[in-house]
Amino acid sequence: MIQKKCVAMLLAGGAGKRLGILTRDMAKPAVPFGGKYRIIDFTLSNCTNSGIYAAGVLTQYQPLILNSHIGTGIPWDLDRKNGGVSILPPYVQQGEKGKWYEGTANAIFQNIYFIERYNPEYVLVISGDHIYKMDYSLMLEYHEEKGADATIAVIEVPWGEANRFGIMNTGEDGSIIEFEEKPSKPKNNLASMGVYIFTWPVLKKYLYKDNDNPKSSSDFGKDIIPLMLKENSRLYAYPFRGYWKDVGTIESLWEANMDLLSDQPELDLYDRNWRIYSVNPNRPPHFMGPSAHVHHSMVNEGCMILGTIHHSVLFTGVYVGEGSEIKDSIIMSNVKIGSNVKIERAIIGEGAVIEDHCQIASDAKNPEIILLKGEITIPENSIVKSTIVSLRDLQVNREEQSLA
Amino acid sequence: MIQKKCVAMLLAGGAGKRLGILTRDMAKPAVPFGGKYRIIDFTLSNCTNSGIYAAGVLTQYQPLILNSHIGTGIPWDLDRKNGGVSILPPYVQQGEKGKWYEGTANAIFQNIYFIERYNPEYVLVISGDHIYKMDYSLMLEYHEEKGADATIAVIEVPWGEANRFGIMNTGEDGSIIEFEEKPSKPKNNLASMGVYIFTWPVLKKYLYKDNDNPKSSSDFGKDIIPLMLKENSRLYAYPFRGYWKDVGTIESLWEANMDLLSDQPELDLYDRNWRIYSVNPNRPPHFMGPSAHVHHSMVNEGCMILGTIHHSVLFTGVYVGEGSEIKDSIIMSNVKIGSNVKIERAIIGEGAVIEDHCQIASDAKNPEIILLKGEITIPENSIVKSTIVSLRDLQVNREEQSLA
Amino acid sequence: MKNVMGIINVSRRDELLKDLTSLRCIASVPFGGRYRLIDFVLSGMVNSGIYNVGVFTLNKYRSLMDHLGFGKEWDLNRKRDGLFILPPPIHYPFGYYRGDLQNFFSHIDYFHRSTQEYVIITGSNIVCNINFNEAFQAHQESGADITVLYKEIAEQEEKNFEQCRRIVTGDDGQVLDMEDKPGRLKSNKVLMEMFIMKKSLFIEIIENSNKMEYSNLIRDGLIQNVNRLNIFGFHYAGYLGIINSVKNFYKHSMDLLKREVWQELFYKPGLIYTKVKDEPPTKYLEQARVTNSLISNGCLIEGRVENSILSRGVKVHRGACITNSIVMQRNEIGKNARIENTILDKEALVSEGKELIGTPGQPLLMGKKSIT
Amino acid sequence: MKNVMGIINVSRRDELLKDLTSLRCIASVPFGGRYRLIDFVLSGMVNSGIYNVGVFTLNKYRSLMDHLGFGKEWDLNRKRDGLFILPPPIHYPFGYYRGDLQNFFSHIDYFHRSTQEYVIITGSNIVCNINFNEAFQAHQESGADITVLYKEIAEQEEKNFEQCRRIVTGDDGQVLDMEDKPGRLKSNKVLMEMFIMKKSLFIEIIENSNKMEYSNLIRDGLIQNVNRLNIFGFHYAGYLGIINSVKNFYKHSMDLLKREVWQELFYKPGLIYTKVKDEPPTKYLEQARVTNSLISNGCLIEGRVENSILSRGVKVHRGACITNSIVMQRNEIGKNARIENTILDKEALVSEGKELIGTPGQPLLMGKKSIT
Repeated sequence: MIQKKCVAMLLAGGAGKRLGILTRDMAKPAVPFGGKYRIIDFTLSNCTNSGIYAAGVLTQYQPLILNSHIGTGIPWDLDRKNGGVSILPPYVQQGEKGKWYEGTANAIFQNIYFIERYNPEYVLVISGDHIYKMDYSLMLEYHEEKGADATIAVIEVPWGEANRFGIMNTGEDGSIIEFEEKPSKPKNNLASMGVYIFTWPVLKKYLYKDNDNPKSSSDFGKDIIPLMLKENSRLYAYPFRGYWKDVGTIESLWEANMDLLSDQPELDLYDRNWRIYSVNPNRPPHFMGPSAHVHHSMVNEGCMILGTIHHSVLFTGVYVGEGSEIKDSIIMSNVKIGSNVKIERAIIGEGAVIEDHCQIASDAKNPEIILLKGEITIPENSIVKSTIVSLRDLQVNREEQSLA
Repeated sequence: MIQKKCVAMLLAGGAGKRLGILTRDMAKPAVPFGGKYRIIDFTLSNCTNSGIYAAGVLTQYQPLILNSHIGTGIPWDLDRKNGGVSILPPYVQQGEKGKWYEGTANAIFQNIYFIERYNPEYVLVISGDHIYKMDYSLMLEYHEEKGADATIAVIEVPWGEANRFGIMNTGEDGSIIEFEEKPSKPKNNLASMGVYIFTWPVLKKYLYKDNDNPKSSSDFGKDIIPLMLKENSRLYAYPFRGYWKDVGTIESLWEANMDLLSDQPELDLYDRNWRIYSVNPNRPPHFMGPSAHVHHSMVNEGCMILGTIHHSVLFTGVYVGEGSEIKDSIIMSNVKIGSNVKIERAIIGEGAVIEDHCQIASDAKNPEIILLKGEITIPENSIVKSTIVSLRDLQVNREEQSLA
Repeated sequence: MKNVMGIINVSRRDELLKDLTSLRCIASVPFGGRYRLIDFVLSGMVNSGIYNVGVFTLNKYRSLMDHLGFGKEWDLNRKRDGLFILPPPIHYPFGYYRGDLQNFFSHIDYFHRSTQEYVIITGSNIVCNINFNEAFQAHQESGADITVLYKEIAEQEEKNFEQCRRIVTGDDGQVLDMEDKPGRLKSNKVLMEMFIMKKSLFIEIIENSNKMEYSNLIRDGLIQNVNRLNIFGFHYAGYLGIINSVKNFYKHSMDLLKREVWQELFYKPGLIYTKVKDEPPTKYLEQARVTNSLISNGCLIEGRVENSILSRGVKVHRGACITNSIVMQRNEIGKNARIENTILDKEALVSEGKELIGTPGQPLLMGKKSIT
Repeated sequence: MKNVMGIINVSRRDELLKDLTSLRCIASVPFGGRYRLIDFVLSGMVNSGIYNVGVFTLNKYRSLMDHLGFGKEWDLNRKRDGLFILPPPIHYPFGYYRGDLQNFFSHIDYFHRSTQEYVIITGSNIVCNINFNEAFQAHQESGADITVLYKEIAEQEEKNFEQCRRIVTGDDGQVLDMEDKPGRLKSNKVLMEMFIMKKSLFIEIIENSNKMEYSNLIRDGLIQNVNRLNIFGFHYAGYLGIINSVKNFYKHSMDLLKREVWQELFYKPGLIYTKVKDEPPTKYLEQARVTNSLISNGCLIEGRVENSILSRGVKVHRGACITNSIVMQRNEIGKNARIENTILDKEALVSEGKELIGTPGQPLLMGKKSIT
């Protein structure tokens, strides 16, 4: 194996519990996004666009869709003779019981042997479930310039929200003096993006230390970074400017999709110099019918639109019948929407069928995002006001209506 | 996903304990074989040569080498738009703890959802650690003709050895009347090869039944087949003629390699109509020096041979110095053997270095196969008479010699 | 269909499509927003279970090679069989090219080496979504030496098939007559240039022709043998276009804007595969107004589009208006520009306020990379 | 070397290798058992970190295309940059081909589109294992407009380089003279036909030549500019073969049987990549007797092989004896046949007892698929 200067480790084992049914059959990084992508496409594309061609993807939770999506990394140009992308599930070692990954740092610890094959100087640790475009090679340059043991990418967040993030208090030279997880009285508004570059021998030492501590939760943010700070390692904050979003909840996932729809979005998907790669479905150009009316929206291949689409994201192969109106919504692949349907502020799961004259919109008093399970059929004339996880919910929903 | 008539499920999670250090860092199906291959190449090539283009490989134990070997299945022509090969490690489901595969049947049970994606009529269950060439499509025809629920491939073994196998007692029409695991008084010499074709709905039913039984070890041979027999399912034995070997021990692995070296071996690797595919290293043709003397042997690319090779298998990039003699041995990739070395009845692990004037041969009174760990250096003039797992063993070995 | 190999014969008559084929062969002319003409027959073969396809090319095939690659998108990147692109092996002595049979003959090894018993030979400019299984079954049942596919066309379609050969069949389906140059036969049966026969017969035709210095498969291989061989017709009922003029290229393109044609041609019985590109979904901005159009991925639309086809990565700026037009890949249409009844080849740039106006009967054709 | 693009210029002078190039271009002539000539420079580029390589071909390039594929074996199957095979875009009007600069000119877009600042241009018939980093560094440090690679050869090697151009350099490394046809200069400095320059200069040379109707890179682009431009020489010290005759093809092949040549040429500084095949290891049967030879995979050897090179899948039957010969892919040598000083092209069959005898100075050359 030829030496690689920097190896990327993508944490992709998260169950993404707060995404509810969206992550029932797939890990969070596999959740569809932006009409065509899955969340992990952003970090994988960042790697290849940054010239980092050796990556390990740590999986654990419902990995089948993720595995078949990533394959050998061809879409991201990560199928390499040396390096490329490797999927790293938990495994059994000789004479031992299998160990699941117990925390982010433990996941890396269990794959030290994988990293060592490349004999790298640096390791980039990133989450496979954030949406952003970032040139890691610039961060690596910064890390080298500073002679850091660890560099953590940070982004300015509004002061009012700083208490929701891990906040870095830094010196003038960018060195990290203190790290506070969700501080009630933040001293700073530089939030950690969960993007770390470590000098590998240093990280390795701390991974072993952490592993020897039975009380540790083996998490980078909670254990490794505080321990390094305590022992006076050289930690630096790398300031990032641009779009960055953790799409950990239904609301933030919906928002991040809507963010794409402004005329000049902060996250530009059309930049040919920083492509976001993904698996390409092979479907015909979408068909805009004579009565179609679409604006402020993104529409992918294979759709047939006969109705009105306003401020929405449509994935592959969606059908929207005549007289239907879709607003502020995300419609995933192969959803069939009949005629005269109204949908507002909803996320419709893959392969759902919504028959004619349905209304899917929450009450004004209760503006939650409605989530509709995939592969479900909503019968004609249904009125859906809240999230539908199974056909039984629909029943309940309907009874509530008739009671009302 | 387009329907597939038959899906193959390869059991590749075995730790292969009896292969000792050979399986310390890799699963048994990944163990090198025949100068170029890994064991699993045989079953994967059988699948593609039989026209079965949808396969799942169930991994659990040390899968990294296996995963990177299989990739997306390109060497076996199993990179398909529909189907192809998928690697199936254990995983965590929503709201549950992760479950390791507890037995062969449990491994399939945990991947029912994977099989269902193809909506197959039949499922072929095979072990990824047997060496044989078999056209599964003929067995499938037989299964269909018989209208069987399950068909088990059997091979005639010498009567004297029948007590070491799972023996099928069959009726005249090939139906299985009784199955005896390692019978002390065998009534028949038809041994199960661990190759099963099931009619999928029937298997599914029994997998659920088995899963409901807390006492079951969830093994095909021990639990599923006996239960099916008990409940009068239609089980048939499919007679196979040809070479078949379970390379579960050091001795059988060594034997299977030696079997390749006869002038007309039962297992023909040179048949262009039934290729055994593998990952191809890119190394120059091997170099036979002026003093080389090689016969009854197989030599792979990148070797440089200056000594004498008799009845041995040499993997990629082996160097054999002048005056050295290698006999009845298996030399794995990138082993460097100095001058005037003698090696007999040994398996030398990948990347080992054996310096000049060493002797590696067991005493006549103790004819075990000597196993030498990979990546180890045996210093000049060493005499090795038994298996070397670590440099410490070498020390012990040497002390024994000096004592003797 | 494991026992059938597919042959796609890229015709040399590429002058018919004028500027569209000045830099590419007819097989790689863009069609339907994101496809090339060859995608239709090639996908049909793959969807029928044919896994050995030879594409015989003659010249200007660089873009075709680039498009097909190693056949990955058609699942034809196989170790055995798969996709073979077969250009003339040696340049013909000073332009002396006698016809397709000569080209087949120069690759006769390929036919001998292939293990399949039957061949299906097709042209490369046929727009349809076909599963060959039915025709193949009919071929086997009829006991014909050769089965030719044809389509009966309605009177109003005549204009789209002016340049196509016609055939006459008997009640039993036997082909009684087949014309070499269009015009002789008064028949509504259009020859699709798709033939099924045993490989051994195909090889025989090729080798005989070579001896006799004949050169053209249809003229010398088929028409001359109408009485000697048992040739049957098989009627294809699906949507059909045979692209052999700019006019019918335009007409068949506009057909795609009929909903039922879109649904049939791209989805039934199978999908049409093509080379994929990493384009994001198309984005409709505030001012977008798009009706009755086919829009490929990667477009950014601020203007109006009506009854038109946009290929991948087209930018339509504010106030621009595109009607009844075909706009190929990566065109940029400036503010307030007006495009009507026009075919814009790839990577052209239409400046602000510019007007390009053709007529439905005579669409304007703008060459690749033109700047106006 | 991310900032450098590689250009491999497949020479047209393929008559030099006689039957070896009757069906293939010189770049795809088999060499060293399992390689093709182009593998050496191509691997050198890849091992130097060059990830954009254009291969300019002229004719008989089918086997070359088949060999290179999409560049997977060289890790050049990339989405951006990667491997480009660039045949003449349109057939030249009735065989009128003026030279390589004309071919470069016809693909001038490719150069403009590429993002790299420098080019390395090489021939396709150069056997060496080179890392271009050192030469590139020298180029940047010297401030030269063009750096040409050369090798000083020893007197006993003269015979192997008879057909090669020589150059004269000054003490500072500057190239003072360069010959067009071999013979004029008495110098032991052999021009390797490897040049480094800025892409902008290369484009300038191409475009100027086109205006002036010049046609040949070395003659019209370099030699004519020896006084105008700052051309430096860089000495390459490794093993070198420039294959331009059957005789030196044979000689350089035999060089591989020197242990130190084998070790350097195939391993140092990097590996040489080639298209892989699914061949099993070679098997030596009871009667095998093989010394001082290079044996590729997939051979089955029952006979004697001495001082010879066997390509993949060769069968040597009992009693057969091969000495001082080169036996290419899938040959079968019958019982008791005798092969001496012979080059056997691919897939030939030598029957039982047959003798094929050449001399070391005049090796016998048997064409592809010959049966004797």
